[in-house]
Amino acid sequence: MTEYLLILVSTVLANNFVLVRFLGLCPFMGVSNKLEGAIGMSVATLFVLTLSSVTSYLLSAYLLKPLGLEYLSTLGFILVIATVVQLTEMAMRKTSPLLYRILGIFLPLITTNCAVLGVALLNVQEQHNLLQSAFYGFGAAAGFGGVLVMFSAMRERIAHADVPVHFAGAPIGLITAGLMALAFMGFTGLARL
Amino acid sequence: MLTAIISITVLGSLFGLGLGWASGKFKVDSDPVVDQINEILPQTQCGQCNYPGCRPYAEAIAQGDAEINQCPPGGESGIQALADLLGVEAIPLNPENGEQKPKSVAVIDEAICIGCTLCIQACPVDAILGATRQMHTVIAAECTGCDLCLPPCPVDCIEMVEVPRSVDEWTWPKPGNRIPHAGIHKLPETSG
Amino acid sequence: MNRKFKTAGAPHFPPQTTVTRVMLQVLIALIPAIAAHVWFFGPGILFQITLAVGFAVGFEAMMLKARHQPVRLFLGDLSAVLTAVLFALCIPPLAPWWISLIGMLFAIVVAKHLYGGLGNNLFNPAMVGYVVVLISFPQAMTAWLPPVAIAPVPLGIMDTLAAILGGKLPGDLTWDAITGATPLDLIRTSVASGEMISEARSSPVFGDFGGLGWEWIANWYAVGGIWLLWRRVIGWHVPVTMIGSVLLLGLIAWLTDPGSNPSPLQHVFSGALMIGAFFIATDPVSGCASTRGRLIFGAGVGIITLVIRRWGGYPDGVAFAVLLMNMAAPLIDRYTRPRIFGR
Amino acid sequence: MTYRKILTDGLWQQNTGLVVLLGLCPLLAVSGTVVNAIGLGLATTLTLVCSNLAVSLARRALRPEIRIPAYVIIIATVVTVIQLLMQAWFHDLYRVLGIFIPLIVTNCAIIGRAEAFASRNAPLPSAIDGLATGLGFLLTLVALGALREVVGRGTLLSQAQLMFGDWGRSLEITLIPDHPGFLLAILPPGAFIGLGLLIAGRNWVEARRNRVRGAATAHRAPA
Amino acid sequence: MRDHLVNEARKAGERLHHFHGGLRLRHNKKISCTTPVEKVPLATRYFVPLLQQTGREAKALVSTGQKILKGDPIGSFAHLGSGYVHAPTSGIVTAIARHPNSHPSGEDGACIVIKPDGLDQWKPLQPIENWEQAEPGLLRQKIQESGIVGLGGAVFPTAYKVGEASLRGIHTLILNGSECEPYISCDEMLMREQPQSIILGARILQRAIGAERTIIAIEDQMGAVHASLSGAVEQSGATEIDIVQVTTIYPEGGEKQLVQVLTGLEIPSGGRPTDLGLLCQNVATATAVARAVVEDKPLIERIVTVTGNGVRRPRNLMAQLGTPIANLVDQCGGYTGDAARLILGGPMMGYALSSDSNPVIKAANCILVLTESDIQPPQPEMPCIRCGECARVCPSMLLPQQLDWSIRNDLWEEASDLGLADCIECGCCDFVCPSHIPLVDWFRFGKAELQLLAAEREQAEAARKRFEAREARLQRLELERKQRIAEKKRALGSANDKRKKIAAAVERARSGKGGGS
Amino acid sequence: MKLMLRSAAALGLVAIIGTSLLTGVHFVTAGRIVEQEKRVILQQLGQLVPDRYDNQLLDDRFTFTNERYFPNGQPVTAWRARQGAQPAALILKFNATRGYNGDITLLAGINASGSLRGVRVISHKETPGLGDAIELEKSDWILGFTGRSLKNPSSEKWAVRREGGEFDQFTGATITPKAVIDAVRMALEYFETNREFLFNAPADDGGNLKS
Ligand SMILES: Cc1cc2nc3c(=O)[nH]c(=O)nc-3n(C[C@H](O)[C@H](O)[C@H](O)COP(=O)(O)O)c2cc1C
Ligand SMILES: Cc1cc2nc3c(=O)[nH]c(=O)nc-3n(C[C@H](O)[C@H](O)[C@H](O)COP(=O)(O)O)c2cc1C
Ligand SMILES: Cc1cc2nc3c(=O)[nH]c(=O)nc-3n(C[C@H](O)[C@H](O)[C@H](O)COP(=O)(O)O)c2cc1C
Ligand SMILES: Cc1cc2nc3c(=O)[nH]c(=O)nc-3n(C[C@H](O)[C@H](O)[C@H](O)CO)c2cc1C
Ligand code: SF4
Ligand code: SF4
Ligand code: SF4
Ligand code: SF4
Ligand code: FES
Repeated sequence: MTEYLLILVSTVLANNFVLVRFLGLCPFMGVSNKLEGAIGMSVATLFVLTLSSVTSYLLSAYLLKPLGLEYLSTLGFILVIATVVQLTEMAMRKTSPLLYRILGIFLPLITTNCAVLGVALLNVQEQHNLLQSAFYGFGAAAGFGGVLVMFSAMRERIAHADVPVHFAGAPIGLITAGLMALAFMGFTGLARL
Repeated sequence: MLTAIISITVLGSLFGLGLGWASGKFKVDSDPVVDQINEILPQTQCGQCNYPGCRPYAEAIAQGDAEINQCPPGGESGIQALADLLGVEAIPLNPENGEQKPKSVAVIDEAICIGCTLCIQACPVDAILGATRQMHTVIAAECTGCDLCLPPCPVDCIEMVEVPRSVDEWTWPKPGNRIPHAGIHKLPETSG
Repeated sequence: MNRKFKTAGAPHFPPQTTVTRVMLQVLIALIPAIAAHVWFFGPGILFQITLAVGFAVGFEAMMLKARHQPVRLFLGDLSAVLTAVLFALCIPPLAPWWISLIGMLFAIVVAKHLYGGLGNNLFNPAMVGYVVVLISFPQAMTAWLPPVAIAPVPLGIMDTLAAILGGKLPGDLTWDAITGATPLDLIRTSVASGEMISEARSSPVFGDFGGLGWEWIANWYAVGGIWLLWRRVIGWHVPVTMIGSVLLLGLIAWLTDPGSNPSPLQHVFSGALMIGAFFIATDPVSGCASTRGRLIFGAGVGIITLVIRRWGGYPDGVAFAVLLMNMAAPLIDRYTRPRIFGR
Repeated sequence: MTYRKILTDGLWQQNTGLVVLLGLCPLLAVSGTVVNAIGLGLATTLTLVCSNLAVSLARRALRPEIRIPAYVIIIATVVTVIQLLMQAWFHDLYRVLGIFIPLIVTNCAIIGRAEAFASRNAPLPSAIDGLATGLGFLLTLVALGALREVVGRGTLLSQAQLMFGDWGRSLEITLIPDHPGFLLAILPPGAFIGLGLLIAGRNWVEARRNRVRGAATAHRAPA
Repeated sequence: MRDHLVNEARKAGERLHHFHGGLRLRHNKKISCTTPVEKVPLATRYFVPLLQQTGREAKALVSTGQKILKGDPIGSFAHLGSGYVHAPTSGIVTAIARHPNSHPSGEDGACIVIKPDGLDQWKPLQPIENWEQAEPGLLRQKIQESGIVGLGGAVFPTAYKVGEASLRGIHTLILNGSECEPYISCDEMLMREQPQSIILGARILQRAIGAERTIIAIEDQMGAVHASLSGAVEQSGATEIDIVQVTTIYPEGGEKQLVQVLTGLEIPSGGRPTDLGLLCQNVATATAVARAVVEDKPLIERIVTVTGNGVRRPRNLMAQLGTPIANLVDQCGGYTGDAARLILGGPMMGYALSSDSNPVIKAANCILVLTESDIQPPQPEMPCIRCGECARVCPSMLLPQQLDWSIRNDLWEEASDLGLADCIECGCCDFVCPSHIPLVDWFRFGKAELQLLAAEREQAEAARKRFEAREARLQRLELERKQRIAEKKRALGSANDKRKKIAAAVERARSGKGGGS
Repeated sequence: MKLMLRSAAALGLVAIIGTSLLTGVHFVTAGRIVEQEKRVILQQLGQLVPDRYDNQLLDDRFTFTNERYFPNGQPVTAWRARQGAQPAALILKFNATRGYNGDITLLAGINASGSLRGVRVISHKETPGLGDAIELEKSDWILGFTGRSLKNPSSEKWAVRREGGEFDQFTGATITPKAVIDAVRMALEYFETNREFLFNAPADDGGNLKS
């Protein structure tokens, strides 16, 4: 039990995927202008990431490893991820077209959200089992989503602040992310095993 | 060697199969976004966007055929609202479509009007009353100020008049901007 | 006969208070604690305040000029001075001068003016400055003097100045010789090395309910804070929920495992909790605006502080907790709007 | 679309790191030192050229619903090849860059170029676009790496041996001797803030260029 | 739901409740309460503005040169159940011209200028005899004809309010005597000096709306008032009138706050007291009603508090509408040397006038003259430091600071979500703001803008409907035209067929004939 | 249906081409990669054993636990270098558990004589700029163990200077060095008492450098 708690604490706080591990930054910067969009993206990522973490674990444990095909991991994982994302995209387009519009180009880009492939690769590297992989994927996405949502709420305020002109937009966004990372330094050492 | 190729190939094919199935299964039929876009458009129905009315323009935007900056009556705020809805960057109004003008209504000079009914046919919102060979009038409250009735009139008796504001429609003005923004020490006082 | 008058918007009253007055009152409220600081730890803090205020005002003036804002008006609001004083109160009294320089650079330039200056910053400037120097220069930032009462070699004024400006210690003293761990540090260390809290408690740096000296400074912070409460400069929500959550959770932890958890009073009267509760987490600009938001904000700061103290890599977590809650503040504000009358 | 435009787009106007803001993860994660930056930048550039080329060649065969998976397979193949080669011949550098080599696959910039450019253009322009984009990315990486290394450690090109073998040690330049080490620059917050400053710097340069250009045209107008 | 609330509201006055926020302000009322209300002597000219109530300007009913009697209707409103403006005295209409009209815009408005003949002669008066037996409808009609509007500040036509209220089932009439703004004392003086007419007005209103009882709310600092009012109640023998003293906190005189203090209930956002079975009227409005019904005297005068450090001898005056404000100030000994600002209304909600040639209007409860030192030192506006003071004092429980932010940034949907429309413009937030942000100015602007946007949206919606209807019609016409053409063609075709058939038959017949032959 | 098959076929084709290419490259590079990985490990371990040994160091390893000397149930890996049949040296991989921010993973090379060949830090979470001076990259402190043994210095001198020992502490940080010193001493003591076992236990598969 503590083990799973630690995985969550580690992925969400101490080793937050976005702010500490630098994974998933493109959607982090790209979909954070509006709170609604950020929430939608977080939910989508939560779903995709957990699912793909588990499926890629299965792929790795039951196909690639037994056959000695570890060198195909990247390819295999990305295939799994692309498919999961594509299915999610189609389902969302059908069920919530507006959300689909807001998330715009970013849904297909979940495929290329490093966090997703990163989770799959890290699962292998850290020798997680099935449940650990699920928790790891979920925690990574929760950390990503939580930070994304907070960030977008902050950006809505920044958008109308009197920011020096050359800093408006992406620069102040990145500096804000930097200060968030600074705050997250406080969690270092939290998930010591 | 062979196992590698076979396994990944089988995997790829399976995924392809699944995707093909899903793309048929989740086909999108209608686009409620059109309605939402249409709701933002000002409904002036003036055609300046190069579409024959607001709804067609809305459809074009939803299709991705038109930019969001082609509606002059909607102005910057309209573009901003569209950008917010669609999650894209706001862009300045395309000058080719015209520029935003203050709201005005058409007034027919009833002395000159010959009752040709041409303007009635042009009005997209049925704001002109009249019958053949009788004097026509514009229902000011219903006129959207689209200008479409001006060209057909054979005697040029229609004029666009800005809607004036009278004292009893007076509303509180926008306060002066914050001093730091203006860069001068000025108090929010107006001398009487 | 008809007389003309100048017009202006309602209400027609002279200003009740000003930003400058608000900041000034906060500064006044800090005076007792500063005096206590000097009493217990020597005059270092006064130099640090001077340095930090100097740098802060310099950066503030520079940025105001660069942003084409009225320099006099905004320098006069004293917010930069307050930021500097709070920053100075967080760093070790003998920290070298460039600590203030870099801290104020990040506090005033990055955390404040890049966001649009007074009122627009999302993060608490003083805490940004502090955390930047803390993680960048941990060595200088952990060189705390023990209270004068138990210091092996008390430093004079000139020695202090030489240490801050030149990094030189008198005679053949080494830093290791004159600095020591803070109470929280000891607690943290004893937890890390699996000792009992009681063993750490035997160190002379512990006082009756907090750290020796530290507990009194904390008391004076509380006195200043209560004065601010009374003057209505700050609201009760943040201090009460922040201290309350620390007391409550600290009590639970202490009762379940007194061996590895310090008493809740120890938590409250050591480290930055008091200054945090009354002066830092109450920063209106970077905190929550709504009442419920402030309750959550205060509790959040308290809980995160405790978590970092107990399980984290830093002995104290107030600064991080404040920054973390600053991050969450806009979101909290979004979802804790008060119910509008009649809705 | 002239080649010149492709080049300026990739290097400056549409620079992935500074303008389009794609591929941020490796940009921030691997820019602790200049050498890491160069290593990853080169690997990324190579991937971009190969994947653009491949996608462009295959562009007519791919139906919309499998387009993205297909790109991804192509890119993953290219990246794995590069990864294997690096593992075999630049093992030390590979170990430093770690997970970010396989993660080139998900560098959004690569699939972005595949989708936006290569899928609509002939092989040669696509390859050049890949090269320009990659070099733009490399430059940003190196700039950020240099910024962080100088501010954080006071050196440039430290650990060059990882890439160039032992003679690389002599490449290290110490710009600020006795630098106390400004850890912020090396730690995660420094990466974000550094990139923010770089983009602000680019905005400033761009604004100045526009002003100069604007002044020039304004000067001409009355005549 | 409403029934439940209405039943709850029946307990009004049993127990006092609190409302959120508000301010304890220095009262400053005493200075104008030391002398009894004085009548203002006839002026040389009266300027009666045609815009004196919520809605549009009235249409003049008189023309230049016309002779009029005191109480003659001289302007009629077309909006909000119509209403009138009446002549303040007898005389001649010398002009209908634009003149400063004491409007917050500071702009001139149409005024009827009357030169008094000095006789002050009433029009023929036809009071309602025996109002206790009169039809409620008749009472309401009288109120309307007498041009009575809310004298508590909003100048909303009382007839309209009363008419609406009578339809909705009102159990309690609340008379608002809790004059909460500093300086103003006209209602207090009225309650001291004419308690009988207030009680009378209350009973008439009660009958006009069918209410069961009346609560008169006064501030707890008005000691003398309570005595005089209860004396009058006793005198009248009415049993269903209660006097309730409420705590003096600005703005407890606001309708929503008063209802909350009395009942503990909140008037629903966008709603009115009628939603709780209550009707709220100002005490002066009640006297005006009494005068209108039992004396047939329309609303042509009101008590005006002339006060402030800028006036030599502050006091309350009974002034005819249309009297130039300068006359009132003169009667109070004129300005002191450092008079600096002339305000119509109280210091919190009143608006500054640019000149004292402005006339007294129905809304003029107070003429406040402040000195330099009252309004000094002026401070520059600073950025909001999010101190939250404004939210703490806002009686509508809004977040003024966020409202201000969304208005400045044109985030109208956000502003509307934040309850901009619920702001009562009380000025509390503005008063406490350490950054001196003119919050109320922004909210007034924002509210107008929001209404404008809503109107625009409504218009757009209507235009869309008409456009779509027209499209559908054109399509139908087009379709019909096509059908007609098709039918014609078919008709033509079948006609051809027929002809062929006939021809064939003829042919056959012929050949048959031939065959037969 | 047709749609499905077409998608499947196209994706399959792309996959075939990709995999074939990859597999080809894999076969070309596989050998070299294994070699490289070995080289890296050997480079690490090689610093800690004498140059002369003749067994396959990398394969002659086994994993064990011992709560008394290596607390928290950590698995300890031992690599053995032998010259002929004679034990030459031993490398232990273990954690110092009392670091400031958690475990510090150490490699210690111990000569058959019981003296330290050297100590290296593989991974740690100590505060950057404070506790991280135990890395060889940051300072030479860790080299101070070379040549030490249980008798050199005597066991009460196995402590930081501030506490009367022979080893330096870092300015502002004593926890980290203390943790390392204590853990290394415990490892030496374990070596002293279990020498037989360490060299005679059968090799197994467990443990590698990374985890
Ligand atoms: C049916 C009815 C409709 C009303 N409509 C309005 C209105 O549109 N605007 C308004 O200001 N007051 C209106 N009132 C009057 C309000 O009840 C209230 O008295 C008025 O808003 C003044 O209140 P205040 O001074 O507290 O703002 C209406 C009253 C009734 C009975
Ligand atoms: C902030 C505020 C303060 C008010 N203060 C008073 C007051 O002191 N006395 C009063 O009669 N009406 C006051 N009003 C007006 C009341 O809300 C309400 O409109 C009035 O009592 C209705 O009666 P009327 O229509 O007869 O004016 C105030 C309104 C507001 C918004
Ligand atoms: C933020 C922070 C991080 C620290 N990190 C370490 C560390 O990684 N290793 C360490 O030995 N001491 C670290 N310390 C210092 C210890 O808490 C403790 O003060 C020190 O080890 C005692 O040594 P001293 O007696 O030399 O001051 C840190 C202190 C602080 C405030
Ligand atoms: C009660 C109170 C607490 C404050 N606390 C801080 C603080 O912790 N840090 C800081 O930089 N400024 C503080 N300020 C000053 C000011 O709000 C701050 O500089 C702004 O964040 C600058 O925009 C405080 C001000 C007040 C009134
Ligand atoms: S340009 Fe005219 S027709 Fe087109 S959307 Fe705008 S208002 Fe409608
Ligand atoms: S009357 Fe003329 S201007 Fe008005 S809507 Fe009709 S066509 Fe347009
Ligand atoms: S003016 Fe409006 S926002 Fe301000 S306190 Fe009054 S009701 Fe609240
Ligand atoms: S009172 Fe003024 S400064 Fe304070 S939060 Fe409100 S608007 Fe901002
Ligand atoms: S590079 Fe784009 S998400 Fe990581």
